[in-house]
Amino acid sequence: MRPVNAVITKIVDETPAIRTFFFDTTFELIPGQFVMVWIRGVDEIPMALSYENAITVQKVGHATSALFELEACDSVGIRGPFGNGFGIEKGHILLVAGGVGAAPLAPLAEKADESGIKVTTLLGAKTKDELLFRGRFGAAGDVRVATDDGSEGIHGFVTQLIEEPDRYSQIYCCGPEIMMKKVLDKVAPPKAQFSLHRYIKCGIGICGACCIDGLRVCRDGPVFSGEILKKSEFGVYRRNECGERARV
Amino acid sequence: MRPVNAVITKIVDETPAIRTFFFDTTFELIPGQFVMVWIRGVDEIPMALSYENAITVQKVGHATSALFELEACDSVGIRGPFGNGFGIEKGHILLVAGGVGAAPLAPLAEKADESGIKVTTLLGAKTKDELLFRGRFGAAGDVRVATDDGSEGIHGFVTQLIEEPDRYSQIYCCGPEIMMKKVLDKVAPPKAQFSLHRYIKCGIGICGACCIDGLRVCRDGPVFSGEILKKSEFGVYRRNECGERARV
Amino acid sequence: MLSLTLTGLNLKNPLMLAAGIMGTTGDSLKRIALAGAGAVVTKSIGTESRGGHSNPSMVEVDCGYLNAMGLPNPSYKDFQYEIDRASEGGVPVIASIFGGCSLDFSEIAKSLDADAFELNVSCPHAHGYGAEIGTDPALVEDITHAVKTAVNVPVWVKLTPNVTDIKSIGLAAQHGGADAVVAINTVRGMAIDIESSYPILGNKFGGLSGRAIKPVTVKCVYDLYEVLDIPVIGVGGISDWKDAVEVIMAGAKAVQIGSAVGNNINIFNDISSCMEAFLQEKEWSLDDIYGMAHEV
Amino acid sequence: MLSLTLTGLNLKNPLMLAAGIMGTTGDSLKRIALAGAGAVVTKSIGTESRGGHSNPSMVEVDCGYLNAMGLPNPSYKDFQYEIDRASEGGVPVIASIFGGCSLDFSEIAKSLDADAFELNVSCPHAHGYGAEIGTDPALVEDITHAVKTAVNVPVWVKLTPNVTDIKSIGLAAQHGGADAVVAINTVRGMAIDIESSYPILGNKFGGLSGRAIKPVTVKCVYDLYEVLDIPVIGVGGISDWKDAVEVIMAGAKAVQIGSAVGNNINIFNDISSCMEAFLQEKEWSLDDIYGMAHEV
Ligand SMILES: Cc1cc2nc3c(=O)[nH]c(=O)nc-3n(C[C@H](O)[C@H](O)[C@H](O)COP(=O)(O)OP(=O)(O)OC[C@H]3O[C@@H](n4cnc5c(N)ncnc54)[C@H](O)[C@@H]3O)c2cc1C
Ligand SMILES: Cc1cc2nc3c(=O)[nH]c(=O)nc-3n(C[C@H](O)[C@H](O)[C@H](O)COP(=O)(O)OP(=O)(O)OC[C@H]3O[C@@H](n4cnc5c(N)ncnc54)[C@H](O)[C@@H]3O)c2cc1C
Ligand SMILES: Cc1cc2nc3c(=O)[nH]c(=O)nc-3n(C[C@H](O)[C@H](O)[C@H](O)COP(=O)(O)O)c2cc1C
Ligand SMILES: Cc1cc2nc3c(=O)[nH]c(=O)nc-3n(C[C@H](O)[C@H](O)[C@H](O)COP(=O)(O)O)c2cc1C
Ligand code: FES
Ligand code: FES
Repeated sequence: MRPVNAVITKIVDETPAIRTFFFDTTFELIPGQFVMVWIRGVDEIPMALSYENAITVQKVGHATSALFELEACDSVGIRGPFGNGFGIEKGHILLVAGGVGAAPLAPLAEKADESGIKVTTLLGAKTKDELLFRGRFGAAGDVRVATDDGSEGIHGFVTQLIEEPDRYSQIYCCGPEIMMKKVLDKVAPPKAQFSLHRYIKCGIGICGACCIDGLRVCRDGPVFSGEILKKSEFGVYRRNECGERARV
Repeated sequence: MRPVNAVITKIVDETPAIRTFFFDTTFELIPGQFVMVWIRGVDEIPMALSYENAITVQKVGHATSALFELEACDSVGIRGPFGNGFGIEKGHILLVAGGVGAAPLAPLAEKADESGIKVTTLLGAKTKDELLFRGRFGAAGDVRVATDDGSEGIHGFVTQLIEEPDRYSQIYCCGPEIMMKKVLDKVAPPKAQFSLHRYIKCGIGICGACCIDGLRVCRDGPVFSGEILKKSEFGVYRRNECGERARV
Repeated sequence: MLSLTLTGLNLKNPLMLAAGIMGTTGDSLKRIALAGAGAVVTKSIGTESRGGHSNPSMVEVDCGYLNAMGLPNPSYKDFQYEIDRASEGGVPVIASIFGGCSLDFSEIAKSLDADAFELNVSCPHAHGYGAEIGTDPALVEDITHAVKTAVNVPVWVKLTPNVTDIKSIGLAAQHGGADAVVAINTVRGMAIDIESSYPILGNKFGGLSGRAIKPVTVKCVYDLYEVLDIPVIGVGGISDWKDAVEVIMAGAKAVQIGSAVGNNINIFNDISSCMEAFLQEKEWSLDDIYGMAHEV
Repeated sequence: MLSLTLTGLNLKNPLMLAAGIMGTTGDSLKRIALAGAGAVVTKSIGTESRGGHSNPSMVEVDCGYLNAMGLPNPSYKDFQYEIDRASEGGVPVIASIFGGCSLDFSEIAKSLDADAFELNVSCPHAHGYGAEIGTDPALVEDITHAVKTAVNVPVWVKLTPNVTDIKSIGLAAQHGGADAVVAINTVRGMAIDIESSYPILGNKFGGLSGRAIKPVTVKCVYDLYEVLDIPVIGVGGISDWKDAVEVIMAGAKAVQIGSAVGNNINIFNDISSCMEAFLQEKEWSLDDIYGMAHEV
């Protein structure tokens, strides 16, 4: 598919550095799937769908900054949704979200809740103001919070909130790779799903830029079972846009 | 579509110069539609489907001669069916067939008969032996015959057999252009359909080689209503493979 | 709102019939004119009548067509009648012509009365004609110059994409005095029947047209627009209004439509009404979108 | 029954992974090897690490894809590790390499240990690399010769179709000592977003791959087979077993598959089992169909 023209209808400031951009276009979405967002003249970058018609973006570099310059009525080009998305399991599920990693987990929480699945969310951020989608997670179930500076919830990492992980039918995790690696070390790998981050170029499973141990994050992922990640470079190496390996 | 490989399963001698080639491939066919038959290494020529899995060929030149060299188990390439085919009308219909022009009319006779339409056929040929599909037309309704040499039926042209054409709900005609032109002169043009012959190259309505007054025989035809042909070059000019006009 | 002036010709819209499609008879050209085309281009006409290559001369492939018609045509001696018939359609009739040398070209052009000439120096599958000439800048310049000298109507030169550098050929046409270039003719291609191993086309290979080649058209038009002062006319793979807009944005002043006419004789009307609606919604004029991709 | 010897390499089947597809990491190459490929070709590797062009670097178009990755790669200094990993897949690993001159090429080739080298003189969208070299027969011969002198393994030269005469480039490679040529790299193309008039690719233009270009591949392979003594490896638009058979009949000793891997990682197994069934039914060997279209 060519990029679809998506007009921004509304922009919501979620935290000081995170904004949600709503579009006039709705996507049929499995939570965890992503789109390629083309900021014309700048770059095209992967973003999880945080709603069926929105992305939630943390400003980190040139493309995200360019996005932050846009206003309602401006438009971007969108390809997707791509990737597999989370596999939803019945029972009582645990979501572990770090920073903007809450973006793909929020629609998952809502969808699970709607299907009668019990949802508990562990939400982490640097500071109170940066807790993302706290209200959405709260509406879908229990939420427990950790902040790096202790401004809300426990003082420390979200991973410290994980207790008795075996109680949960499935654990879903998205956040910085280091944090996800810690989660993986704490839980039973086959019962956990992680949404990965790798440099995405084509987004459609051809170029191989996003490969982790031969698996394509853009196509076979971005969501992988802990079992697969356990014996992989996950948490050890990442690759930059040249394909060079670097320690996480 | 690319040519489909069609294996010849059976060859039937219909008359001294006309053979039917049956294929292992069945086509969904509106009577009057044609296929492009590729005799590999030789040429590709248009042929009406005389059955849903057969063509009936008169040997007239290099490609038809090459076809006559083929035997069961040999194969040809087939593109199609192409063209519009005859529009079937209820009531009592009249078929006027000259020579190998009987090929597209025979399946029409059978289909009409099956649908409870009354069929009368006027069948013409040079001589008795060359009367094509007499049995098929006979099984579908009345047949009246004309031969140039009087060896069967009336002595003369099949057009002479046309009586009270207004009695028929529709008249279908296929044969040499001169003969079809005579039929057109005898009947009410809006009630008559003619299957035309022009040099066919692409067969799919693009090249324009087969045009008669801007209409494409391969795509808009090969069947045209008498009304359209009345004010056309039909019966006056034909075109050769260069596109040169020549008197019929 | 789609009207324009192209090399001095007034067109009601920028959508023309491409050479070699429904272009052998005056009546078929007239039909296309009446069906909404802004202008029509005839089949390429030569000095002598030709039957072309033996069939199969065209076959559908994935996302396009391969053809090797072999320039069948009744020769210019027989063709004024068809042009006159075509003119009854009320839009400019452009005579596409081909030959083996500049003398052939000017002989034909001098003898025919048409609203413009399109020089086919780009057919990829007629030995000694077309693209064998169109890959040589000096020959292209020479032929263009010869025809320009011979006639008083606009002269367009149709280019082949089957060259290392289409810009140099476009520039040669411009130096020769061309009023416009037309890009592109078909892309060299071939198909083989795996049941028999026979190349499908009677001529063995041919030219690829249709959707498959549109990205090649866009690139060639874009490149030519950058280097030429004369207008570029875009052709190759245009199948709907979006394609037409894309090629115009790439730098085509007008476009031609070939293969896509087969499945939709009414394509000229369809595209022009959709293009109008698009321009209206965007509040753009035809002139605004012309070459627009170069401005970003 | 599909096994063959290609420039001295033993392949279990004639189906290879094309350069630049799943070819940046040793593990992804190994995955394709284990999924049935007869050999795998790495991403093209240069002298320095490159991030490539900015995104969008690939977009789907009608019947194919446009890409302008811009040769992202970690450089040869970082790449032996990946090749070694890839070798665990148990099939030959061919290192695709690129550079700006013959020195670059031989520096890289000398430093890497691979089963063969494929010289990318044909990428249409990296300035100063690839096709800008691959359109010049003298440079192609020179580079081929330099690499042949530097290494003891087979050297293949990958050709661009974006030239007036691919045969002359193939012959240059052969003169330079190439053990095989690979045809074709992508076809120059471009796509424009009509909503904004922006060229879609970050690099503005790129290379067309996928189904759209198969007829071009067939023609190039057919032509090269006619003039070369060394084997031709066919690539471009092969998406199913019929395409593979068609390209082999055109004259390819083996084929490579690129774009089609995206939607079907298992394509190598799928094609080889269907090809075997086809050959069995026809009572043909792989060698029988090799170049078969030239015999009719
Ligand atoms: C599947 C997936 C889903 C994502 N979902 C979200 C989300 O919902 N919200 C959000 O804020 N961020 C998300 N990201 C991360 C987001 O893509 C990057 O933050 C963004 O690309 C940074 O672009 P930049 O130009 O602003 O940064 P840059 O200045 O280019 O670089 C900053 C960092 O961003 C990363 N980056 C840059 N380009 C890409 C690229 N093409 N692919 C992957 N990473 C890149 C690199 O790791 C780089 O180190 C997601 C990433 C992936 C892979
Ligand atoms: C729609 C259509 C349906 C037809 N159905 C039948 C049929 O059922 N049975 C049958 O015997 N014949 C049929 N014909 C006629 C048949 O196509 C020609 O007899 C055949 O092409 C002759 O080929 P040849 O090489 O043997 O003759 P040639 O030696 O090439 O020439 C003899 C004559 O055949 C005609 N011819 C040759 N090539 C073509 C071509 N590509 N297209 C049209 N005419 C051509 C020319 O008028 C030529 O004058 C049909 C023609 C058309 C247009
Ligand atoms: C059947 C056919 C015949 C053609 N004949 C000619 C011709 O005579 N002269 C010419 O310049 N181009 C000829 N062309 C090329 C077209 O004019 C056009 O350049 C090409 O088909 C690409 O456009 P399309 O993709 O819209 O078909 C022919 C193309 C086709 C398909
Ligand atoms: C995403 C992508 C990256 C490519 N990278 C390279 C490359 O690094 N080196 C090279 O020689 N060819 C490269 N190619 C070209 C392919 O190897 C192949 O020649 C071309 O895509 C045609 O084959 P296909 O239609 O099967 O994809 C690349 C193609 C694609 C689609
Ligand atoms: S980004 Fe190209 S394969 Fe994933
Ligand atoms: S034969 Fe080409 S249009 Fe009819």
